[in-house]
Amino acid sequence: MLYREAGQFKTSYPADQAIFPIPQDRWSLAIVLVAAFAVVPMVANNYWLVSILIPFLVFSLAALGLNILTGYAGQVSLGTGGFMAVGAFAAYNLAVRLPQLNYIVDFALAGLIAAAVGVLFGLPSLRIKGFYLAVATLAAQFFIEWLFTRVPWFTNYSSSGVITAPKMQMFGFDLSDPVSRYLITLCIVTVLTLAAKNMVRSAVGRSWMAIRDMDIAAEIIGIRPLHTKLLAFAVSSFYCGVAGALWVFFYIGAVEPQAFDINRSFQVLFMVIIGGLGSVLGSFLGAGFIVFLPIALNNAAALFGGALQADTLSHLELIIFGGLIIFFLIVEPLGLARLWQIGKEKLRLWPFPH
Amino acid sequence: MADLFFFLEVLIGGLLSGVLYSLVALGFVLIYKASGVFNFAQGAMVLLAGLTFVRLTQILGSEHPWDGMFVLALAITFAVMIALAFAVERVVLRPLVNQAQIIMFMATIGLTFFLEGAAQGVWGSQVHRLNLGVSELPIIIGDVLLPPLDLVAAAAAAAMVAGLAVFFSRTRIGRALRAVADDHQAALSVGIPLQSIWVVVWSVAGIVALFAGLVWGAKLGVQFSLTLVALKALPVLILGGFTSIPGAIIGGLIIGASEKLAEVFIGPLVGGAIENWFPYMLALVFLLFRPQGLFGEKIIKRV
Amino acid sequence: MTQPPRKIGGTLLKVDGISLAFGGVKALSDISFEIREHEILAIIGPNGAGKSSMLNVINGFYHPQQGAITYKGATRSQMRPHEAAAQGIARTFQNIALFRGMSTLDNIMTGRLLKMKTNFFMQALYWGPALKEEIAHREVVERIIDFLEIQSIRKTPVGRLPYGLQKRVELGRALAAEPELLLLDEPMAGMNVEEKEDMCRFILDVNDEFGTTIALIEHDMGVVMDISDRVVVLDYGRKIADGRPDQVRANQDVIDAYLGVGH
Amino acid sequence: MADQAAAPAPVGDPDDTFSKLLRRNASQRGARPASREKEYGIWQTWSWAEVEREVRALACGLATLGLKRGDRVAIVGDNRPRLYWTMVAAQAIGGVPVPVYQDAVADEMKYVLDHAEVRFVVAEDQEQVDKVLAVREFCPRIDAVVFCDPRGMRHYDQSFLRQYDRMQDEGRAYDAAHPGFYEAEIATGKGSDVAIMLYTSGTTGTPKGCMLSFDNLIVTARNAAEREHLTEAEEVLAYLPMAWVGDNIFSLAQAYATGFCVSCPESSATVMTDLRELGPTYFFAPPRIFENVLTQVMIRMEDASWIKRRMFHYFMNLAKRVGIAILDGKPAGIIDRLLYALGGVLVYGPLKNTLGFSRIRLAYTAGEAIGPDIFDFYRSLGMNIKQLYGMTETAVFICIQPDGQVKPDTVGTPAPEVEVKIADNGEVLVRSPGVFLRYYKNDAATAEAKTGDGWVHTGDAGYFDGDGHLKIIDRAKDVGRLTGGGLFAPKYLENKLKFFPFIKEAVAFGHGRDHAAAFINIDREATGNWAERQGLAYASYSDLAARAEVYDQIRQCIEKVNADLAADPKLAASQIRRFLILHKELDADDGELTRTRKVRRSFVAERYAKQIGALYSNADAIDIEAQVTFEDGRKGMLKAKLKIAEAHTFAPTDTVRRAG
Repeated sequence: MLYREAGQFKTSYPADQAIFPIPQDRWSLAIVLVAAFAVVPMVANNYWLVSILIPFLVFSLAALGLNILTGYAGQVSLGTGGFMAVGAFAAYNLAVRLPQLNYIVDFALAGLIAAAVGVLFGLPSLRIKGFYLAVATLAAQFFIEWLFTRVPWFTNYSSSGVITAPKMQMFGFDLSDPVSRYLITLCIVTVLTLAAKNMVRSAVGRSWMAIRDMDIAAEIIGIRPLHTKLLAFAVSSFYCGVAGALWVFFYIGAVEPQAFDINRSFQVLFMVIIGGLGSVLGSFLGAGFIVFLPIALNNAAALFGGALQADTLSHLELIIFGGLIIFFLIVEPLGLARLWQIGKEKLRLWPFPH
Repeated sequence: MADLFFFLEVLIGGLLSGVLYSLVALGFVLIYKASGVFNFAQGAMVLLAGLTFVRLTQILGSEHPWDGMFVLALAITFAVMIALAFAVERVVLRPLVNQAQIIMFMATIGLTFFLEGAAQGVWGSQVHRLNLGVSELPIIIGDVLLPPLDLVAAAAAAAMVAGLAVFFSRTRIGRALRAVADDHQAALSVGIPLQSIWVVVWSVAGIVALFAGLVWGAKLGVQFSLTLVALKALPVLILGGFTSIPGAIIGGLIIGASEKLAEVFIGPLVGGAIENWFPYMLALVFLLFRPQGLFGEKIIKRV
Repeated sequence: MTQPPRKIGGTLLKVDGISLAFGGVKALSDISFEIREHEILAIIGPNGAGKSSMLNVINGFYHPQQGAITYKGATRSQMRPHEAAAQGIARTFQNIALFRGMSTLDNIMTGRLLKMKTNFFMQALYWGPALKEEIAHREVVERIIDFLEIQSIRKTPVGRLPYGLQKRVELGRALAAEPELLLLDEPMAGMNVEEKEDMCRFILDVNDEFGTTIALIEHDMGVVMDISDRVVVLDYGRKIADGRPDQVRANQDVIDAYLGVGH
Repeated sequence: MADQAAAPAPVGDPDDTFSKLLRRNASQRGARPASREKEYGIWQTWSWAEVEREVRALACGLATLGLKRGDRVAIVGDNRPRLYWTMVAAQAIGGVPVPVYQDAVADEMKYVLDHAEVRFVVAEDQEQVDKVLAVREFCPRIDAVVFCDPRGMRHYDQSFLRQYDRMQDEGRAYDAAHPGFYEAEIATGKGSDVAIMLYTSGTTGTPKGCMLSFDNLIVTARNAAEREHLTEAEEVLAYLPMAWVGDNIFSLAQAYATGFCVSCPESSATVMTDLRELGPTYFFAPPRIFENVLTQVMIRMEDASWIKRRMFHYFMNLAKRVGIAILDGKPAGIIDRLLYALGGVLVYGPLKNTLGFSRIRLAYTAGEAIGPDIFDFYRSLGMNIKQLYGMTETAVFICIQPDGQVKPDTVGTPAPEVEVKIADNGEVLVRSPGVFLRYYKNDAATAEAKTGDGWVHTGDAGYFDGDGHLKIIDRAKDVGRLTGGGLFAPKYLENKLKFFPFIKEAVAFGHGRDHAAAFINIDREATGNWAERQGLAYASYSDLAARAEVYDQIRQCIEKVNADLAADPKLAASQIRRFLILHKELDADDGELTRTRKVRRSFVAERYAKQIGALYSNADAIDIEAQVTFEDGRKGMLKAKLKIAEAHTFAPTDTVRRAG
């Protein structure tokens, strides 16, 4: 309905292959970016920034990472929490042990370390597939969690086993206030999202999808399966690792390894599934859904049931959460991104139904 | 000598808990075989069954194990698990039929949350002691101490497996189940509705869960952590194969034994508490050499 | 139109004493034949004769227990499929093996992957050499799309296409690799007459315009006799004939195999 | 610029040929797009400067083939920039392009190539080359055949075959070796030269090669462009046959005169998609295309949810009520305007967008009468679609509906510099700068079509209404007179009747009679559906056709037509008094229709003489016994009683413009 595509023809391949070939979409994205970078910092209060928007961004990044692996390359992973932990602990140790490094460098290195660990645990993917691989990635999850819990070096011998992010400073500025934290997170997420989008629409993305859709045919047309899968593990773990680093530096400030337990892995997997496998946008939609839903449920419950006990409330939340997930999967197994796409198609074809 | 006895004690203890892993893994295998669904809610079902039963005994006023009310509670819980199977088939599986496996898997995670919330919401989240009337005095053979509960559980589990074997080979529905596992189309063509097959496997899985809930509940107390039993069963699955019943049994024993041995003999060297990840690593390393699992057939790639 | 004979050259690929078994089951026993440059070679035979297995051996998907394959003068016994692809062997499949989640364009673009050299970081930037390369390959792929007359489905996800078009896209993906040897596994199976005619035309055009050597498996004898330069006949994993179409048609073993005599 | 143009131009503009216009465009707007073609997935674009280079190389290439001034060059293929350039290139060095319908079968092509004495053929692809090769032995004058697409041409070793690109390369070399050649050739060309030969089939006889000069094309094209305020910013999709005069005017003459860009679709299968992508601002389509699009719209809307359907119909009704007034700048209520604006957001805008019409500033339709409902549908959406009247012999433009004064049943007022007069027999005569030079090798036909002082016989009968708009009523030879002296235009009546969905075919009678009468064929589907909704049971088509309720419906239609006619002083006398509904559909298999579904009037009159007699008697029914051909090919006799009904007629009035 809002689209006016007649006359928006492409005279070159770069224009035809743009991320958003339709100008209306480009404008919408520009509006979203302006809102995120300029309007939000002005109007949002600390609660919104710290408790909603920053975790939303961090989760989006983690979901994006997992989506690259699972949605694009077709390798199911339940080790996301573990890879996030690697990123978080690596960034912490880099910051503590090499304080002269810029934090951006810390995060990049943390991501690379996570990527290396990801590659290591991705090795079995050459021989095993599907749920076997999924369960195998749990090995990474449990092992990493155990390692950071049991080996005190990683927590810099913190007695409680908790790591605490040092005060955030960059180029001599104090960046520990919520707005700065939000903006840095937003910048990093934006840049990495663009990079992810670029990857999935170029050769590397096509080789991932080829492996996902039909690995044998992919191999026969010349794609090296191990190389391609490991690259997916590396990129995915890099994203998850950076997300973990952002988590500890910008979101919580202090974490213990259990913050990245198997439930975290499932949480991110939910985001990817609910948001939509194989969709960059879906990662954000899914993260939004999973981050906002409990908050919404909480607030809704607070409205109705002042009388309810806290644990009854949390059980109710679980029930509703579980029920909603099943409901969503039934309504649209391909996720929110698919719903979005259908809606967009409808708008493009409006007033016709198809 | 003491070392050997200690080793044996650990080994036997591991094998005994391995039997229980096998049981839970069996629940997974049944459902996976018949419907291709990786049922992550198996752990939540154990919790639900355990909690329901223990609370019912309290409400009905069972005074000691195996009195009338105890049996009644058992019967009601049994019925609850079967009702659950019907509900799951109707509400979750049927609308999702023909969806990708990962979607089904996610749905069972949703189901996990739902069941955990429901079980605790209805029955409360306190820890309940469960007495099955088994003596707590260890039985001593030679220098090896054996907890009687484990022995009973192992025996019962063995009986259960035997029962299932009979069920699968001797009953019409059992044979149908095997047919489904081999070939959906074939099963449909001999006129067995897929829906009823799902109800049956989920009921059987529910009963297995009830049994596991009783045994684990008696060991650890009936509480939330029962859901973690599911995580114990997963390495068993990759070791034994998702579709192999003998694989689940043997795999359970291997995992149970090696986990305990590793914890006791390797754990202290590296900081302990390795039983969480050791079975996974074991299974993983095993898979690298034999991707088709313990009992799987060699896969011929087809184009 | 008078067509000058195509220049059929020397041996491009030589299959020498290949035997392949799965467990105890023999799929191929002691098969030898050769594929010559620029020719269209048909491999025919009853169901289960081992035709697909033969192609799978040639492109490195199956590893024969005995025998060797000489391709462009180099003899090898074991090769991974992606290595075969890198050496210029492309193929299509009996059961369509397209990447269902991708569009026609992207599917054919995957055929270019071997030729894409910019590294992954450049691709993440989608800028400079990466963009240039992407566009250069898009141009090649667009010419293939044009060649196969599938412009109207360029951006349609292949899962939504009718069978005949999927086959055509699959051929496009194989062509995108600019192969020297193209293996086609029943390219016309399940097609109606019109689609078969189109596919025949494309196969002949590929052979003619690009000089690509083609080895194909086909059941439709009319098609085989029409388009192939030579025919190899397999039956129960053995080669029973090898020669020009008219020779093969007259061969008694071949007639028996097809009529089911003697088994 | 343009001082090399040494030859004095006979008309005002020094740029009196296409190659001179090209030179002007290349220097004035060199960077602006001139040609586009959807190829390899994107719209490949050439600027005016690039086109000039292409044309120059082509012209020199043609010269290397030995093309001399006056030689004919046949152009065969779909709309492709290269073929348009070839036309201009040939013209630049004095060649005369002869575009041939791309779907012509070999025989038709043979006639044209032979009759036009073509020396060179430029063909799009192998398919067209094969056709040319098939007829070449009958056309010995053909010296060379140039093909654009080398696909499949590898083994064609005939020495007279040239590849387009090679020819261009040779042309470039020739150009380098002969500096000034191209410029001199351009300078030699002048506006009065023959620019093109277009073969028109006419309704009868063999095709005639209509020769048009540069002045014919350029002056006419420019005049129309000025009247319609066309600019260099227009977007045009060239999708109608290049051999048709309209395409030459819209896609070449007007483009070169005003400097706008012409785009060619990827293939005939993708025209609708390409149309949508391109979003032309200036668009021509024959009525049947507009009709098909409307039908598609209605069918697609059928599947929409009821909310959407309700909304759609609500706004379409609103548009019907006020849309045309708003488009024509006439007063409309403020509420209506607001609602119409809302409709623009919800329905009209998106609808036009999905059809590819959202940027259309000016659309024409011509060729035959367009149904008023169809016409109004597009106009009510705010699309400025207008009818025009023209023919090959006048370089298209004779009359155009003026903006703001669009009357569905007229073709508007004469275009600039066009004189129109009505002959005594009612035939429309035209004199304009576009009037053709002559038919090639057919002076008899030329003399028949054109008077010595330049008036062209259009062959159409018509008259001017009170506002000076030309109304075309029929072919002149078909127009008759009632005994009372009133005009009787059967096709006009029949068309008006056929615009009603219930009426499939109509045959009107009245020449030499005292009143008009008609046979009606009901539309099987539309009437059948209506009957079902009315709960009317019927056994067969004949049964349905005989029902009193159906007769009532048809009577209402006829009376609407009569009311309409009453408003027209010239035609008021030809209101239909009596009619009957035929028991069977007129059928090409029975010889009653031509294969293109036109009524064979004389055959019908002969075969149904009894029924016609009854129409002009007092009988209220007639028994018939007719031979019919069944679908399986058997013939059989059908006996029935046909009712004859009377329709109300109206006193002539001038106030009612349109019925309903």
